Amino acid sequence: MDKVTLEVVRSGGRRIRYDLRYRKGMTVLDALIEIREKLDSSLGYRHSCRMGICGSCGMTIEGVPRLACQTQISILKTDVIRVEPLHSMGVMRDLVVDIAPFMAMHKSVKPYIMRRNTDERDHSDREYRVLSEEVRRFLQFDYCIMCGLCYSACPTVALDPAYIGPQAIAQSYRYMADPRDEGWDQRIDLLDTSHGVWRCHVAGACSFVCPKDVDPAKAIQMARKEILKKRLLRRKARVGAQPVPLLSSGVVKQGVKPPPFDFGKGSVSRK
Amino acid sequence: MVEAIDHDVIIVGSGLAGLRAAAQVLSLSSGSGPSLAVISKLALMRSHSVGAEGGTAAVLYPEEGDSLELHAWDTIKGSDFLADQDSVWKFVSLCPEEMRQLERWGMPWSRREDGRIAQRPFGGHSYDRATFAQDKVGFFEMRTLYDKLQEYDNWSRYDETFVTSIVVEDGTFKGCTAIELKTGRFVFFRAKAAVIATGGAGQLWKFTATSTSVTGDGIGLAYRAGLPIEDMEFMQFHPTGLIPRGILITEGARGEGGYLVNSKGERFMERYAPSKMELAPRDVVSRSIMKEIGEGRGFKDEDSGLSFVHLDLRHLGREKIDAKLPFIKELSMKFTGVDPVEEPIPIKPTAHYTMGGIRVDGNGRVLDERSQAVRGLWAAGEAACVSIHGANRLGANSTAECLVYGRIVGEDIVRYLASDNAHPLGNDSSLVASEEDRVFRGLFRNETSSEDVYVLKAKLKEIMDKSVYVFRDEEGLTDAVREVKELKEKYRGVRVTDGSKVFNYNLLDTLEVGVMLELAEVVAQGALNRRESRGGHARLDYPQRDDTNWLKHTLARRTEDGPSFSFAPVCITMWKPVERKY
Amino acid sequence: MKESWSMILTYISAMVLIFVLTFHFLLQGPLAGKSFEDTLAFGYATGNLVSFDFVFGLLLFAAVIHGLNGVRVIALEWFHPKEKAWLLNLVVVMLMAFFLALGSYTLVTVG
Amino acid sequence: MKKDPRYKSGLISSLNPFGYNVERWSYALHRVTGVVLIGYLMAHIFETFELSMGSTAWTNTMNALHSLGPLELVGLWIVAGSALYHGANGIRLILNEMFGKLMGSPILPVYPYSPTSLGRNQRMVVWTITGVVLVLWVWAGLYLLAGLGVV
Repeated sequence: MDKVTLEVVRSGGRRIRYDLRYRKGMTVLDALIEIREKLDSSLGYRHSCRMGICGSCGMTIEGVPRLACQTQISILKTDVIRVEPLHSMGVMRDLVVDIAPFMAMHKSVKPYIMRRNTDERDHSDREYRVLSEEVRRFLQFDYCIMCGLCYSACPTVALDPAYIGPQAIAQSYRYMADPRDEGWDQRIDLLDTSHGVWRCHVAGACSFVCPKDVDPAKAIQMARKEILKKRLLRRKARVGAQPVPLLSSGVVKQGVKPPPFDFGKGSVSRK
Repeated sequence: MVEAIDHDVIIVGSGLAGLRAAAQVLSLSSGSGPSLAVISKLALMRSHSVGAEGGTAAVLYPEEGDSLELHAWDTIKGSDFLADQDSVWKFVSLCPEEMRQLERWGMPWSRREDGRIAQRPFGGHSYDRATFAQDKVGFFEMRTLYDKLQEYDNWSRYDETFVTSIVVEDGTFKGCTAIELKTGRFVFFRAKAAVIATGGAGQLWKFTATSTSVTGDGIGLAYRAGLPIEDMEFMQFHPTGLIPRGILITEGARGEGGYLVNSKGERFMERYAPSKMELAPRDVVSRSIMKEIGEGRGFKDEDSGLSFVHLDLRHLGREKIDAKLPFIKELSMKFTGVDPVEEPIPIKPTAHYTMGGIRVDGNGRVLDERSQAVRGLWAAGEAACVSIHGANRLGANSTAECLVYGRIVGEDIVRYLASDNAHPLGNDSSLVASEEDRVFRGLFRNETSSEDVYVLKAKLKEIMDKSVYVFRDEEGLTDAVREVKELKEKYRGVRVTDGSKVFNYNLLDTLEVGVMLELAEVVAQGALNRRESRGGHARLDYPQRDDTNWLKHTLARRTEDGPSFSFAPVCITMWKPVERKY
Repeated sequence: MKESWSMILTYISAMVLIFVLTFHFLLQGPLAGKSFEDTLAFGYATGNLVSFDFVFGLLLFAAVIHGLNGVRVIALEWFHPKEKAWLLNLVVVMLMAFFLALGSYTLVTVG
Repeated sequence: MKKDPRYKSGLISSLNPFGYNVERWSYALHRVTGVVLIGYLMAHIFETFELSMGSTAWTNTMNALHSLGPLELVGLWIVAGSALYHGANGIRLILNEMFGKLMGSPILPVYPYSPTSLGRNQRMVVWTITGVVLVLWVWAGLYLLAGLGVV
C-alpha cells in the first residue's frame, strides 16, 4: 500500500479527504503534518513531542481515541483512515478540543501532597523515607500524561459532564496510595459524591485506550475499596512517611578528589 | 485597540523552569501573594521538558564520596572551561535542596534499599550522582510541579497563548504582546516582573531530539528586543538519537551499561575515551560516532538515507531493561520497530540542547548590552545562558539547572516585588501598536504568498543539518550563513494562507519560522567567527582549543542587516583551563 | 448522607437478589416439576405466597430498592442535576414507597 | 434537557461500544437489561397485585396477557435473559467494585502494554458468565416456549 487517504472531520462536521503518499513507519501525525504543510494549511490539530509523552495529539482515529503521534498507519489495516476530534469534549476548531473541563476535573481532586505540617513540606531540607515497594503501589498511576483519551472513551463521561472522570480519580488514588500523603480522609470525601467514583461502572474503556497503561479502571476500584474501608470497616488514616535525617556527618567513603583550586574558593561576582 | 491584561508577574513558558519559578513564587507568598500568570504556547503540561529522560545531577550523599567541588569540577571540565565558575558553584550548592524539595512535593524518585533517593552513573560525572525516576525524570518532575500548582488558586493560566514580543523601554520591562489562539485576540500583558523560560532552539535542525515546539521563541523575544544573546553557536548533539526521527534515547541507557558498537562490532569508544568509554561527555561521544560513520564503519538506513551506529543493550537482560529503562524499550519498539532486548538500537547524534541563550547574571536577571540588569526581566532554564554549561553541558545538569534557576528566579522576583523599586505597570507604548501591525497587517496582506513558509523551514533544517552539525568547517559555515540570509530575504514574501481567526496554526508556524531564521543566522555566523574547537562546537579546520584568544563568550545583538558580535570575559574563580581528556 | 451508602445498599440488595431470584426462578418452576402454565394457576401462585411469605417479602424489598436505585443512577447521570438533586432523590424514594406498599399489600392480603 | 454541546456525547454515544473492549459491551448490556428488568418489575408488582383481588380478577389478567399471543412468552423470555445476564454480570461487577478483585495489583507498566484490569482474571469471568447465561437462556427458552426442560 503506497497511498493512504485521511478522512478528517473538520469544524462543523464537514468530512474532507486528503490523499497522501505512504512511507514506511508513517504515523497519523506525520500525515497530518504533511497535510498542513503541503495540502491545506488551515487544518487545526495539536501536537508537540511526537514521541507519545506530552499528550497533545489525542484524537479519535478509526472510532477509538488514540495518540496520533504513535499510531502507525500500518496497524490500522485500512486505506481510508477516519480521523475525528475526541469525543465528549467541546470542539474548538477541526481536531482541536477544549481540554479546560478535563483539566478542571484534575484540579478538583486536589492532586498534590497534603501534609499537616505544610511548612516542613515546603521549606525544610529533609527528604521523606519511602521504600521502593511503597513507590510501586502508586507509580503506575503517576505515568498519566493527561492526554484525555480515557476521559473521551468513558461512557459515563459521555452521558454525564459533571462526572469527574477516570483520570481525576486515578490521580486522586495516586495520592491516596502515596506514603507521604496525609490527605486520605479529605480525598475520600472528595470522591464520595454523586458525580464521583460511584458513577464508574467498570466499562474498562479507559484502561483499554490508555497509551501509558496507567490502568485508571484499576485505580478507581482501589479508590472505591479505600472508601468502603472507611465507611464500612471504620478504617482510620495512617500517618504519612516521616522525614529522614540527612546522613551522619562522618565520612563513610573517600571519593574521587577534584584538582586543588587555583584561586580562593567562593563566588566572585562578575558581568 | 489592543486589550491590556495586568498581572504582577508573568511567566512565559511552562516547562520545568517556568513551573518551578511559579511554584516558588506561590509557595513563598502562600495566599495573598502577587497576581501571577503562566503563559504557554502549548497547554500547560505539554512542554518539551516532559521528554527529559536521563536524570538530575545533585550531590545528595557527600558522606559517600561525592562533593560539591567534584560536581563543580565535572561541570566546568565538561564545559571545556567556558562556564562561569561562580555561577557553577552557586548552581551545584543548590541542587541537593531542589531534589529533596521535589521529593517532599511528591516526586516518585527511584529509591535505594534504605528508602533514600537513588542515583546512577551519568556521562562526564565522576560520581554516580544522576538522581532518576525510572527513565522519565523530566516527565515526573513536570507532573510533580504541575500538581503542586493545583494547590493554589491565586494564579491564572493562559494556555495556548503565543507571546510575539516583549516591550523593554529605557532599561525596564513593560510587558509583552501575545496572541490568544483560542480567540485570536491580540493582547498586551502588562507586568512588573517577567520570566522567559521557553526552552532551547533544537528545531533549527532536522534530525533533532526536541519537540516541534522548541523553536527558540523566548531567545528570539530577547534578541528582537535588542538584548544580547550569548554562546548561540554551542549546540549539544546528544549521541543517541533514534533513527529516523531523532527521538532521544537517554544517556541512562549507557549509564546502565549499554555499548556503542560500529559495523565491525567493535566498542569503538575505547579509541576515543579510554577511561570513561560510553560515559564520556556528550560532545566527545558524538564526535566519536560521527568519526566512525565518516570512516565508513557505520550502517545505512535505506528508507531515510541516514547513517547510524548501534547502541547495544542486549547484554543487560530483559529484567534490567524493563525495570530501569522501560521508556527506552517503548520508544525503540514504537518508533523504529526494534526491541532492545533482542536487537541493538540504531542511533545517530541528534540536536538536543542549546547551551546558549539569553544573557543573564547569577540571579537570572537578563542583562543588556552594557551588562546592566534589565529591571523586571528574568530568564531561566535552557532559554537562559547563565553559562553554567559553557561549551558543552553534562548530562543531567539541564533539569537541575531548570529547577535551581527556576527557584532562584522565583525568590528574586518575590524579593524584587517586595522592595519599593518595583516599577508601576507600564502604560501602552508605541511598540505594541507596531508589533500588532507587524503580526497582523504584515503577514495577512492579501496578495498571494510568493513564498511557502514550510518550504523555507525545510530548507533551513537541511542547511543546519548539512553544515552546522557535529563537525563544521569554514566553507560549510560560509555557505550556511549565505543561504540563511537568502532564506531571510525570501521570508519577507511569506503570507499567512489560513484566514481563520481561531487556532490559526499557520500564523503560529509563520511567526516561529521568522524567529528560527534569525537565530539560525546568529548560530551560523557565531560558529564561523569562532575559529577553534571547544565542547559542542567542533571545527575540522581548527581542531585545537585556543584559550589564548577564544576563552570568551560570544554576544550577538540584532541590527537591521544581521547580528553584530561582541565578546565577554569568562569568570574563572576556581580552576584555570587545562587540557580535557577522558 | 454520602453517595457510598446508596451504593452499599445497592450492592447488598444485589447479593440478596441473587439467592432469592434463583429460588424464585428455579425452585418454583422447572425444578419443582411445574410447567410455565402451571405456575400461573391461581391456587399455586397464592400457595407460594403463603408458604414462602418471608422469602417474597425479602424479594420485594431487595428488588424494588435495587431496581429503583439503578433508575436513580441512570437519571443522575443523564440529567446530572446540580441544585435539583434532592428532587430526583425524593421522586425515587416516593416510587420505592409506592411499590413497596403495593407489593406488601398483596403479600399481606394473600398471606 | 438541553443538547450537550460536546462532540458525540449523550446516551447513544455512551451506550455505543463499537471498537472498544468486551467489558464496555457488557456495560451497555448491563444497563439495557437493567432498564428491561425495572420495567418488568413494576408491571410484575401490578400483576401480582391482582392476586389479592381474588381468583376471577386473576383469571381475567391471565386472559388479557394470553391475548398477546406469542408476544407474551417471547417478551418473558427476553426478561428472563435480561435477568440472567444482569445477575451474572452483576456478580462480576460486585467482585470488581466492592471487593476490588479481578483487577490485579499496581504494576510497573512494561511495553507492549496490557492493562491488568482487562487481563486474564477479568476476561475469564466475563466469558464464563456469557457462556453460562447463554446456556441458561436456552433452557429458559425451552421451558417458556416449548414447555420442556421441566425436571
